[in-house]
Amino acid sequence: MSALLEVDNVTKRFGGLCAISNCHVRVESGHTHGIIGPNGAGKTTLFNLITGIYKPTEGDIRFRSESIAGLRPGRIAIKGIGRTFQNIRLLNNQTVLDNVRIAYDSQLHYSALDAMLRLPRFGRDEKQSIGESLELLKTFSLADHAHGLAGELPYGSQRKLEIARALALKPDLLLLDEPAAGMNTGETADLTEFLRWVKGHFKVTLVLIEHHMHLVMNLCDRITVLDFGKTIAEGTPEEIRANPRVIAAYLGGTGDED
Amino acid sequence: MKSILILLGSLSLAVLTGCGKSSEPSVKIGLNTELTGEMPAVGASSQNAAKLFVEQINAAGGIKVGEVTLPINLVIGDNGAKADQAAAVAQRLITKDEVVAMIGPDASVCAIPASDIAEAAKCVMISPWSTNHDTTLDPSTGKPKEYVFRACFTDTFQAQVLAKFALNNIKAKTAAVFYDSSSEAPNQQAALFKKTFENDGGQIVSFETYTTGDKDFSAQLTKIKSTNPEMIFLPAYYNDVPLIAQQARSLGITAQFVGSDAWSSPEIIKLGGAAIEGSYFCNHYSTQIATPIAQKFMADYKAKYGQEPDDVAALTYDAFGLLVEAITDGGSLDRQAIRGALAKIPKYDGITGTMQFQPGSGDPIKSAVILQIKGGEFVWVANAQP
Amino acid sequence: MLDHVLYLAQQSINALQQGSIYALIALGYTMVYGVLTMINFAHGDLFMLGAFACMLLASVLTPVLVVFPPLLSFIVILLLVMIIIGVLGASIERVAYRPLRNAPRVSAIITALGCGLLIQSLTLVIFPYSKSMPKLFTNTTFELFEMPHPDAAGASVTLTITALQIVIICVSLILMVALDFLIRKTRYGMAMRAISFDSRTVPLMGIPVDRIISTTFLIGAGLGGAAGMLYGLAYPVIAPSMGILVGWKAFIAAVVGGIGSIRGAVLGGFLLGAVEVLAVVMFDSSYRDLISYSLLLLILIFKPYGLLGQAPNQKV
Amino acid sequence: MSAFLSQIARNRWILPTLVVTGFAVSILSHYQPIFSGYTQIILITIGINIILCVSLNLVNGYMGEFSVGHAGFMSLGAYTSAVFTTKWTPDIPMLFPVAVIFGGVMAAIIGLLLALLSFKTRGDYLAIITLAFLMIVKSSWENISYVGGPAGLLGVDKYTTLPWTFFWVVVTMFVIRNLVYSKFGRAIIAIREDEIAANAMGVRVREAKILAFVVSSFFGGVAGALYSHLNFINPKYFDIVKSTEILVMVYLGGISSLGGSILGAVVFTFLFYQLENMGLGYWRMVILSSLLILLMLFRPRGIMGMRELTWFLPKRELKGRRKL
Repeated sequence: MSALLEVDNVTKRFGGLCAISNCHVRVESGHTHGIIGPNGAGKTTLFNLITGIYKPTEGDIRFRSESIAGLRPGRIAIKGIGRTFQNIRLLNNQTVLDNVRIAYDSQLHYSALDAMLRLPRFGRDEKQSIGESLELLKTFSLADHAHGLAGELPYGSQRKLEIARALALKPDLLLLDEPAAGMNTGETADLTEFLRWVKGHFKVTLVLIEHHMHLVMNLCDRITVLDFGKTIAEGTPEEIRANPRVIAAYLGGTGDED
Repeated sequence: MKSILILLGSLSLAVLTGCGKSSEPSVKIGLNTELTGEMPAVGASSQNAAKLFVEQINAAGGIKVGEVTLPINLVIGDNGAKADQAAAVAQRLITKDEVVAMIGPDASVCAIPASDIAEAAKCVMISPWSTNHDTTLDPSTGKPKEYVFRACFTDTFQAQVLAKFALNNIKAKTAAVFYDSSSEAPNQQAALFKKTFENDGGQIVSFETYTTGDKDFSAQLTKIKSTNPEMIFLPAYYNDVPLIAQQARSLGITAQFVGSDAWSSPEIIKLGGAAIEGSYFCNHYSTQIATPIAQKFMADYKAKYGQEPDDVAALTYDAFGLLVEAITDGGSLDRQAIRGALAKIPKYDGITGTMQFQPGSGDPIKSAVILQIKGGEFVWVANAQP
Repeated sequence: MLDHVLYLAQQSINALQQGSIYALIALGYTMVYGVLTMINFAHGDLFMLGAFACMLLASVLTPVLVVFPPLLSFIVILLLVMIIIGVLGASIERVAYRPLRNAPRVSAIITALGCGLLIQSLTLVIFPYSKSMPKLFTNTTFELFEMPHPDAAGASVTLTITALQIVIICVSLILMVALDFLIRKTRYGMAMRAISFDSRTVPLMGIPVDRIISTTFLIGAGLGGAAGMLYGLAYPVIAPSMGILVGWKAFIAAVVGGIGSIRGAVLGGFLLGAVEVLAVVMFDSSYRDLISYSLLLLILIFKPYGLLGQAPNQKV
Repeated sequence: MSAFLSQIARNRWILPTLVVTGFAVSILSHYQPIFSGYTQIILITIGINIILCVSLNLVNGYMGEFSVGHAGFMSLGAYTSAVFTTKWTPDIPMLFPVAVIFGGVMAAIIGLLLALLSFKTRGDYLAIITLAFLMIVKSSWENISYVGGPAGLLGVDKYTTLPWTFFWVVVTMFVIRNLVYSKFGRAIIAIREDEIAANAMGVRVREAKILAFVVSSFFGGVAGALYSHLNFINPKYFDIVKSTEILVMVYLGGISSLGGSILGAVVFTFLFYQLENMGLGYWRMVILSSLLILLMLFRPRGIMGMRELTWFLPKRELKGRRKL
């Protein structure tokens, strides 16, 4: 079977500096894939490339073996790639419900005319979107805050909501940018369980950037290690643990010497 | 909430002060004029003349309507020299304040929309100063409007006068025209002058425009200079002319300036200075060939406001004169009756000369004058009979 | 042939004069935008006040100033005008804009719009009629060149420049160079550039943001006032409404040059002047606005952030 | 008291009742002299201004862009519809509604072009594009002799009546309200709040922006069409000052609030004429502008803020919503 997501020899330059160079990532469908690496290794840049916020300078990105490099971000999201952000990006002045609904809207097919003239289809779809969004919130036990402002949620719930919002797109691939950021060991353990549950319950493939090695090692089937924008290793947790270049990179040695 | 309170406060205040009209028997006459906006000097003159007239009539007891004599109650509306506001003010005067007739607006851009309102409401309107023929003509039918009159000549006549003067007196064979293309009266005056001047054998060597609000005309003037005309026709309002003239002179243009009645405000002399010295323009009357009536008016006006009345003032005064004569002749405050009497006035001796409405039209038959700006005042040069 | 050269030369002098004034005003817009990313819609009316301030000062100070040579008195008045308008601009910022620093940006813009309207209507209440500007010095016309007109006997083709035009062009050039130096070489300039680069982290670096912003308004408005005065002298019939059109045009100039960039504003100003004159030279003058603004629009389409502006750095 | 008010605010029947009675009265006033001509003109002007405000609010409020070109769209609608009724189908009052729609469509087409241009730039640059557009449109009318050039288009029949205005106000409110509370409305709000997050949520940014622009300019054109069949039009009327006026009304009432737009239009128009009525001359603008400044200082988001009249909220959106 072919990979769900292939980042094929991608390079991204900002003016002079090269954030990502000849990067390879291959995510099998159904896996949980970890992306690790020291700060500034270009992990988030990689996510921005996959989700279309940046366009690769060179190389290609394939989702379900169809090239998505250079598509507009909105389109890529609809193709089934959801994401969360390192620093949470909810619509803080909108209600929790609306945050989910806006994502869910991409499933609704009524036209602008249906909306403006309030044709039956419009009402149907809207009701359905509210219903299903509330359902989603229930499964994330956020339902009782549904009509509060997203910005007023506690930090943990905001993280959850961001994931719920991404899942409202009905994605096959979910990109999580440091989901455990700012959590203590206990919370991280819960998160591990939570992510397992998400993976099982929504049948999504997870790709996560994470610093908590413990979480990554527990959760991930495969791991890619980035350093200075290069893939320096890819493999199972065991292989990665044993990989000298990874250790070198983490101990601050220059990772790309050989 | 605070702001909401502020709003409600000002609103209710507006309402209270807005509607508090006393109603002792009187003849309500509306004045719809340009107090604010592009040409406040015009509005001011108009208002001054109106107030002077009403003061004098009321001092003498009022107007004789049938057997009763009633004072005039002057209702003033400011149209801001804008078309839509002119229409709204006309509506207000005619339908809300229920005036027997409306004087003004002065500028064509306001007079045309206001005239539609007056015509529709069957209420007499006399524009003192609007020379544009669309003011009294219904554009869709081409027939004259029934209830709309004016106290001045039309642009068609003015163009003939100016073209003749240019050819015969100034002896100019070539002329340039430079005007504000986004302003009502100047537009028509420019076009008509071009037509008549060329018909009478002159040659228009350049026809340049600017837009309202421009202050730098050097580009167009340089262009005009390169065509080397003997005279330049400037149908522009009093606050543009001085700038054009000064810039033309500093570009070394020596041609003679000729202007339309849009020039005629004392302001032009204040602002223009040396640059417009010696220029000619067409006007509705001259203080120097004034009849006894005019003499008296000028004296009163000067006494009250400390300045010479310009033609807008004189024309407004005449417009009121015409209206009052119509009211006394008709002996009734009914709008229809006033209209009938006004159209029938055989011959009215006004400040701006004798006038008489052409049969079935609101345009009076009256003469124009050519003035020259000399030593800081308007000097009479010639009369032009229709 | 030669007469055509003279014609074009004359037109370029005209363009230079207009352009220098547009540039001076555009500077005010661009500076404020640089530090606050806010469009100061009151700027056009501060410009207008510059002309009125000059008129009043001249009438007040003439008895004092007759003793000086005209050029000196001109400079004195210019400086006074710049100070007055500058202070006014800064105080408007203090009273009307600063309280809205954390409100949505647009409400600051609308407040600016309101301030502009207020200034304009108050001036109208005081000066309902157009005023004529006093002459600060005799405006002699120099005939640089003269030749007989090729196809009209007796007439002549001339190339003229007035003392006023020379003064205006020189003064504005001097001011622009001075400003450019201020921005690039002084601590204030660095701080200002820092703020416009990243307003969030700068306070952490111990830069007194409020003072820098006030200074920016002071300078920007001062330049606007100077422009107004020069404008008033060049076109000596001044009216309270004169700020609207010129203001908006200068704003366009600033954006075409690349809003936020000082040199861009200057470039944009001169470009606008040139384009307007060129449109008249090449086409019927009634097409002037149509052509010049279509051209500017085209420039913006091909260089979306202006000629010298750079795209804002968007953080993800 | 406030309890009573909130009762009124939550009653679902009041709005429909108001609409129906409004229709009835306006139609009646066409045959019976209920209002003086002056009152009628003011009511119609208020109606036109409401349409202008609500439609501009879509772009400047909900989408959070800053367009200053609304007078331009107004003029497009005004001229095209006027040409339609006076030159192509003279003296057929039946076709007035068609003319209005035609005007709107013409404005919408240009709106589409402008929207496409707007993707080239971001934020305040839109202000410039719309500004340049405004000047270009004005100057174009001045140079097209077919529509009377600078002198303006004369002899347009006065078809705009109170019932028609009311009808179009209701249509505008209905359409834009539905749009705002649909996925498209949520999309443009998301774009305003955080374009990148919106992208990640699968919002089709371009489609949403184009839609907002087109609808906004369409109703701008409709307002223009109503204006041109009430007043004499010349290019000068549709200038930057007119655009500013509309902006003031919108922000006075409150961005992204339909109720606010109505309030803004009513308050501004009413004050504008009332102050003229009081013969205040230039003080009129002094008062209005200081009112605007005060309001912005004390309520930076306008009278209504971002809040909405409960009447305008669809039922489904009301469920469980906290009391406003």
